[in-house]
Amino acid sequence: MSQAKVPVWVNVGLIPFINIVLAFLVSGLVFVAIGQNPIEAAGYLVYGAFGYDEGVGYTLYYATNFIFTGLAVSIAFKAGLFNIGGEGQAYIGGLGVGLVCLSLDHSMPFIVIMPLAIIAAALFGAAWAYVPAYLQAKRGSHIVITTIMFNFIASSLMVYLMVNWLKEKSGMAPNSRTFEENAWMPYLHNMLSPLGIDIGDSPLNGAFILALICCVLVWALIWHTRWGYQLRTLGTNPTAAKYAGIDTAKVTIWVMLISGGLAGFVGINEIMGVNHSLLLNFTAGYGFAGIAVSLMGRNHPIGIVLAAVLFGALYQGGAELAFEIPTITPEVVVVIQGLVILFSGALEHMFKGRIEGFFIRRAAAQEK
Amino acid sequence: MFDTLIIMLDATLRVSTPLILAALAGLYAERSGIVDIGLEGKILGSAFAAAAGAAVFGSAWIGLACGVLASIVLALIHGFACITHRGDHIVSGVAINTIVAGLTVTLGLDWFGMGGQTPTLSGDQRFTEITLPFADALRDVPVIGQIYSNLLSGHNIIVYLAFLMVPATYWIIYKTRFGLRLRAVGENPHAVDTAGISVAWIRYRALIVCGILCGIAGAYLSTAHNAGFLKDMSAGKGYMALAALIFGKWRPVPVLFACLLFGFLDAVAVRLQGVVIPGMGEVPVQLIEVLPYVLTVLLLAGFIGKAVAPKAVGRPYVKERA
Amino acid sequence: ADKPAVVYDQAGKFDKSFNEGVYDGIMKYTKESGVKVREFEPKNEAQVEQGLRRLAKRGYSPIVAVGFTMTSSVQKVAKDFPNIHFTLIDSVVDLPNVESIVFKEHEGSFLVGALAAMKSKTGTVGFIGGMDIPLVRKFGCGFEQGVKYVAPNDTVIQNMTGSTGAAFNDPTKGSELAKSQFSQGADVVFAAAGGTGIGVYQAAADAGHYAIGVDSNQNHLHPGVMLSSMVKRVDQAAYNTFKEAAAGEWKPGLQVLGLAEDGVDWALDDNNKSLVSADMEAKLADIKAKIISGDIKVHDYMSDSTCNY
Amino acid sequence: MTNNKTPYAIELRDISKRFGAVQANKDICLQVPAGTVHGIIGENGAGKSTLMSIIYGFYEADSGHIEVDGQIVDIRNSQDAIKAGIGMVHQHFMLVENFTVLENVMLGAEGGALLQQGMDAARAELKRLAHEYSLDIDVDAVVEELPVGLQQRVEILKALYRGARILILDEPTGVLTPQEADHLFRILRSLTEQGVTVLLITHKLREILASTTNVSVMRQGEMVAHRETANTDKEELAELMVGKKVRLKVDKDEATPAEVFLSAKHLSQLDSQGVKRLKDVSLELRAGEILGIAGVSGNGQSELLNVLSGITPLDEGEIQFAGQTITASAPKNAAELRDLKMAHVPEDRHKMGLVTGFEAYEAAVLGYHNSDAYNGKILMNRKAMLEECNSRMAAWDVRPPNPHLKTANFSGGNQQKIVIAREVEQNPDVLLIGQPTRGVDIGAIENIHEQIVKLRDSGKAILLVSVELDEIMALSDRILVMFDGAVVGELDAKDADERTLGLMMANAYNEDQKGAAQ
Ligand SMILES: Nc1ncnc2c1ncn2[C@@H]1O[C@H](COP(=O)(O)OP(=O)(O)OP(=O)(O)O)[C@@H](O)[C@H]1O
Ligand SMILES: Nc1ncnc2c1ncn2[C@@H]1O[C@H](COP(=O)(O)OP(=O)(O)OP(=O)(O)O)[C@@H](O)[C@H]1O
Ligand SMILES: [Mg+2]
Ligand SMILES: [Mg+2]
Repeated sequence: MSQAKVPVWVNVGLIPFINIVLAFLVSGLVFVAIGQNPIEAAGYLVYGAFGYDEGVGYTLYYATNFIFTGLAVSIAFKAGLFNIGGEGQAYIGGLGVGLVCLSLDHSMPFIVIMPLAIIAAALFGAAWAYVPAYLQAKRGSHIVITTIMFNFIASSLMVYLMVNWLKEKSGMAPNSRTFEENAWMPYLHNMLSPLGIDIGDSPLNGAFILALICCVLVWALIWHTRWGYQLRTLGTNPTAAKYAGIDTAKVTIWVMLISGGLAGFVGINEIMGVNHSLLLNFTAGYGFAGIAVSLMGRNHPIGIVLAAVLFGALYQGGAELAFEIPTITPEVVVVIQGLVILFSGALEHMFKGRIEGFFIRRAAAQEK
Repeated sequence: MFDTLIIMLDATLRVSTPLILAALAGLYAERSGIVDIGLEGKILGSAFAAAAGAAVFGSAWIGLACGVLASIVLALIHGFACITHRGDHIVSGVAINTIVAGLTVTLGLDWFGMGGQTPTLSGDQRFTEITLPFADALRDVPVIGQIYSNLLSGHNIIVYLAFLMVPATYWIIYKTRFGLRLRAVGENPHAVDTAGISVAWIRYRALIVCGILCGIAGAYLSTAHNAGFLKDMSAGKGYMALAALIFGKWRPVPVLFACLLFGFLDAVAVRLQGVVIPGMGEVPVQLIEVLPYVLTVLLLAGFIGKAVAPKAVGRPYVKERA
Repeated sequence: ADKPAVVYDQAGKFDKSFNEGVYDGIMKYTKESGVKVREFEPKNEAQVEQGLRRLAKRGYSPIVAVGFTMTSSVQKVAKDFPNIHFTLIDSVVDLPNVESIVFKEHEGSFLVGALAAMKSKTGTVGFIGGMDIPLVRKFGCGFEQGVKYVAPNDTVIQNMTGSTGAAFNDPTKGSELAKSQFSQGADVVFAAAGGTGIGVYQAAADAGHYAIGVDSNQNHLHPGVMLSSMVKRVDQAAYNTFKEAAAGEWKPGLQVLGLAEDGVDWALDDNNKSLVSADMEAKLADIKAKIISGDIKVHDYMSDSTCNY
Repeated sequence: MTNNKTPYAIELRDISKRFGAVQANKDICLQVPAGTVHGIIGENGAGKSTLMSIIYGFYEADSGHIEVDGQIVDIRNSQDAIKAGIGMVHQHFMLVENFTVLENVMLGAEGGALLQQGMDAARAELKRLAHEYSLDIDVDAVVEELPVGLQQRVEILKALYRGARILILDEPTGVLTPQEADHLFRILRSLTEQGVTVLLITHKLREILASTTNVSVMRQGEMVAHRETANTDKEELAELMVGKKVRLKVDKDEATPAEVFLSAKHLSQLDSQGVKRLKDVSLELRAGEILGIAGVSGNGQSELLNVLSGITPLDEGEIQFAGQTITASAPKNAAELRDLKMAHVPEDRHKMGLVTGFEAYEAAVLGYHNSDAYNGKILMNRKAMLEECNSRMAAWDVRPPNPHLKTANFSGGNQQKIVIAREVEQNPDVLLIGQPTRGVDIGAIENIHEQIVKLRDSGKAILLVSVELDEIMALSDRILVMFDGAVVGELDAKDADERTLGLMMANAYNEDQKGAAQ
């Protein structure tokens, strides 16, 4: 009854909005604390993120990663699972992409490599999610802890592989050789220029389109298939899922495989799209940021796209900001990201009760 | 051989000290029902505050105080989110870790202008090694003397403190009123509430203790083990401590041994680099680095015993019909 | 107009060693000429290229790129901006608008190796490298040759901190490695490990042994402990680049700086004067002269990826 | 009581409490003379527990005040209540299960910062209490290893140890057999003799009549009547509770059992701790009969339902159903059994039967979501789901008839209708039904009971699990009694009475018979 009287827009619009505003207000205080004018800083940030073609390109390039990891976190969340392992899954997904590109770029055309790389990203990412998923489903091991552990294991594994097996012999750093160009995901500015559309040079590439396709697929999967129905049942009421004869172990494992696969697509954007070689640490915290993105996007693909663009803007704008004001480091963006997680995640109930109370009272008053 | 062993164990003590402190910190939090993956952030925040405080005021002790204070503040934020506003413990922990990772560098750059580091500490700005009485005299006595002088003596005060915290924690948890209530609140907060005790207040106190211990751990990193703060210097120790806490099944003494094991593996990893073991070839250090995590996963999977967490851990306490 | 710029690598400009050397050179140039140098510290791979591109677009020239990690980005951006001058330190890009500056680290390391052997009482000295890459092995190999040149029977313990970039910034591990080497009898350690060195020097200070710094002159960090530093004059390289550019004398191509060019050297100043006897100083001067003249041939690890000399 | 100068042990004035949109308590006044047992009755959700929780300081009242012994006391938390001499035994025990009895009793009354000092004192005091009120217990036993009856004793000891003069018991007999309940009431009597005042909440009018001095009735958050127990009867109280005349009897004809639809032989099941929850249970369920399972809650009925419906796999034994043999090595899950026309109305609709976050039309296909009727090739067919939900809502008079309303926002009775409609409309051969009327008001109960009987008359087999003996006796044709995971007795419904069933539920029937024989 109580929910019925609170308009929908309050829960999906007003409350998240207030939370984000609060996060930004506190971020503003951080700027004040380090002696910067927050308004001016915000100006650079917005200009850097949206002020010119190239900036927009960078924003969307970062957003691509956030869409993948945000979707990954949120689909698991829909099934009641907290996947903190996006970082590791993205890392291993990238490994899969790299292996495909390295082994086929001399012999195969792009049209063959691309689908194989996408499949490899999904399979490798999924494989990395499989063990925690299996242990959760069959042995009840807490998936939060196991996925954290698997992040560390992924990072050691990658170092081992890069240093001992995949490193380019002649180079210094543990990077693989650069792929041949037929294993590069085309840049969007290159794809669009034949059509006479000119967007600035940026790392934005075909992976962005893949990300949008993933959004649609995830949306349809969750809300319009029987499998999605089972997943949502499991996520909201595991006992009811058992009652309904849903094989919860199977759903748990599958949803984590999908989650891991989505995270693995970060590898398409980073390895195939931008770096064009396999290297260490390319995930750069995108997996963890996915948690913030999915919280902010209320676990809905549309929300996730919006949140991902916001985070992309923060990253790109933050780089611009650090470029213009050298006494600011781009890490300030990490602070903002953390504050967003705090206010729209951990403190989501802070105002909820009061705001809902307000609308309930108002509705009650109107009834009389 | 014996000498090498002593050296490794000596390093083990140093490396496991922050783990022990952080794992005990986690023990207080989780025994009270609060999941704390924010250990990492608290260690990092304290390491920064301690180094900054020591650099500015010229005293390691003031640094320690700053570190502990910073860590308590972070613990209270966690409490505010999880206890007062019934937020998700994991989300709050992730948030704190993220905020601290960014804030330390941002403030560091603003205050010291050295790329987010603090100035290098020296002299009184650091905790230095203490030589135990007669350590020099006994150095040449075989075995016992060696152990005493080379292994037990010559650590800084925080190392000794960390090891003292283990029996102290045991005593607090099992022999005091606070401990009884702490254990109860992690198992069944309703029972505590109806016994006329404030659930929130016990949990806040547990988090404050957690903050203090993490604060000491962080100060150890930047003002004792090292000489200054570096970006991301906690390097996963908080997560490692969490793993040790699970490995030790939320009990002080087993947790100590888990930390020592992890510390030992770390010490071995440092020294095994490039060492060729006959018949096996060169051991990849990554394999040893990864062992604590693999062991924890195996434990959680029930392959090496069962880890049963406090029953109410991670669940926000709401007064409602059970 | 004179619009110089610099892009540091991800260790940041206050790494107390390599990047900081460049920073010192810039300070010197700015003080002398009054021209401010635009600085940028990227935080991830994508920002390296983005930063270079942005600076180039805004017409900054020359742009100094610090460190081998910039190689591929410089390659790409320099191709797109043929009118902008790039100077790449520590790596080589063969383009008409790129100047590449590399150093003969093995020669400088040879000198400090010889010094370490002279100073050591135990006959055991240590080398602690940062990331395990050929460039760092080059330091270690030169150091070992120097030690053996003075005392053929001395032992050189060599350790690397790790295999990733983090190994250049891990003082905790540095200090653990140093302690381990001390316990194996080493009484002088040479760290070629960037920020990791800080931990090594601290451990030496705590244990009452000697340490040798790297890249910049680090003698001031622990006077009385720092026996010397193997300086790599990146500061000079950066300074010269800006100076030449201002005078219109900037040239593309490869520059290899060794002892002869003052590109590498050992540092002697007030901080370590008391540790180096006149005799040692003379002996080192002699060795240096011999290396320059070619009488002593120092093997370069990177020439064949081995340390067989 | 006769002397109205004596202040009441406890007096409530105008207590109100609201949870969001629900007014749980409204202007409640209550006066309880010292040394009496005061009963409070009311339907589910009437606000009884809320009121008691307010007295005990667990919730804070929005308005109103409380007097103890004529003094206004400000009760903001349980600490204040304990200080005022109030103790409470909750409907769901408030015990730390892995603590010993002693630790549980001491919690909150440790008597010092260190445990050791208090421990010895507590031991002595518990010994005294045990002696005085015949409340014997091993103080070093771990609580989770004690049977429920003893756990309740720990709760009472906890209150007494804190010096409670006013003791609140919230539905204390829900987990007890009638005989255990009698023992409890004897204890209460000896407490009142010592001057303790007891507030007793129960649904069982028999208990009210047997053990209280006065009784108050609550309905929809309000206190609607006070009676002296001596001057009232069951019918009056029931009418007061519901607000209208109630028929306490269901009309039904003689059953005509036909062929066996489902038979179970030697079923056993272990829980995750390895404890045997079902012990060698065998039963046969025939077409056209209602088989009732009686028992104190927690004696294996839930496990039996779960095993029969395929929710938990069985560990031993076999089930014959629809021509299939189900064993541990050849299990069938809930979905497969549904396909074989077995339907299941679970005991707890919130925990199991519904997904409260779903809209009604989605919840209305739970368990049947894979059926072709609701699915296209890839996507689900929303239109079909909505149409079916609309027509069912009309047929079963679900209010409001809005398929898009969140399930959580229907009242308990309407939620139950959604669940029962879903299961019955699939036209099953066997219907397993647990606690069909729990939390449902009397009006809706009648309707549900009629539907169950109708289904029986159409030749279906029904297995009914209920902890309400009245319900079991009213509906069943045959009754099985469960105790500690085993079937301990079978009765024809005609031969069943409360005493016999009660003894069987305590597994004391045989001894009692022997005793009678001697
Ligand atoms: N914590 C709470 N939050 C919101 N509503 C509540 C809460 N506790 C109780 N209610 C509501 O208050 C009303 C009264 O509930 P209460 O538990 O007092 O009833 P009761 O008479 O004890 O019922 P029962 O016989 O089922 O125990 C119900 O509508 C219930 O749903
Ligand atoms: N804990 C709770 N929190 C919020 N709302 C609740 C809670 N418990 C019950 N409600 C709401 O209170 C309302 C009344 O619930 P309740 O089960 O008491 O209904 P009822 O009046 O007994 O109806 P019916 O006669 O159909 O059983 C429902 O709309 C329900 O959603
Ligand atoms: Mg109740
Ligand atoms: Mg009801």
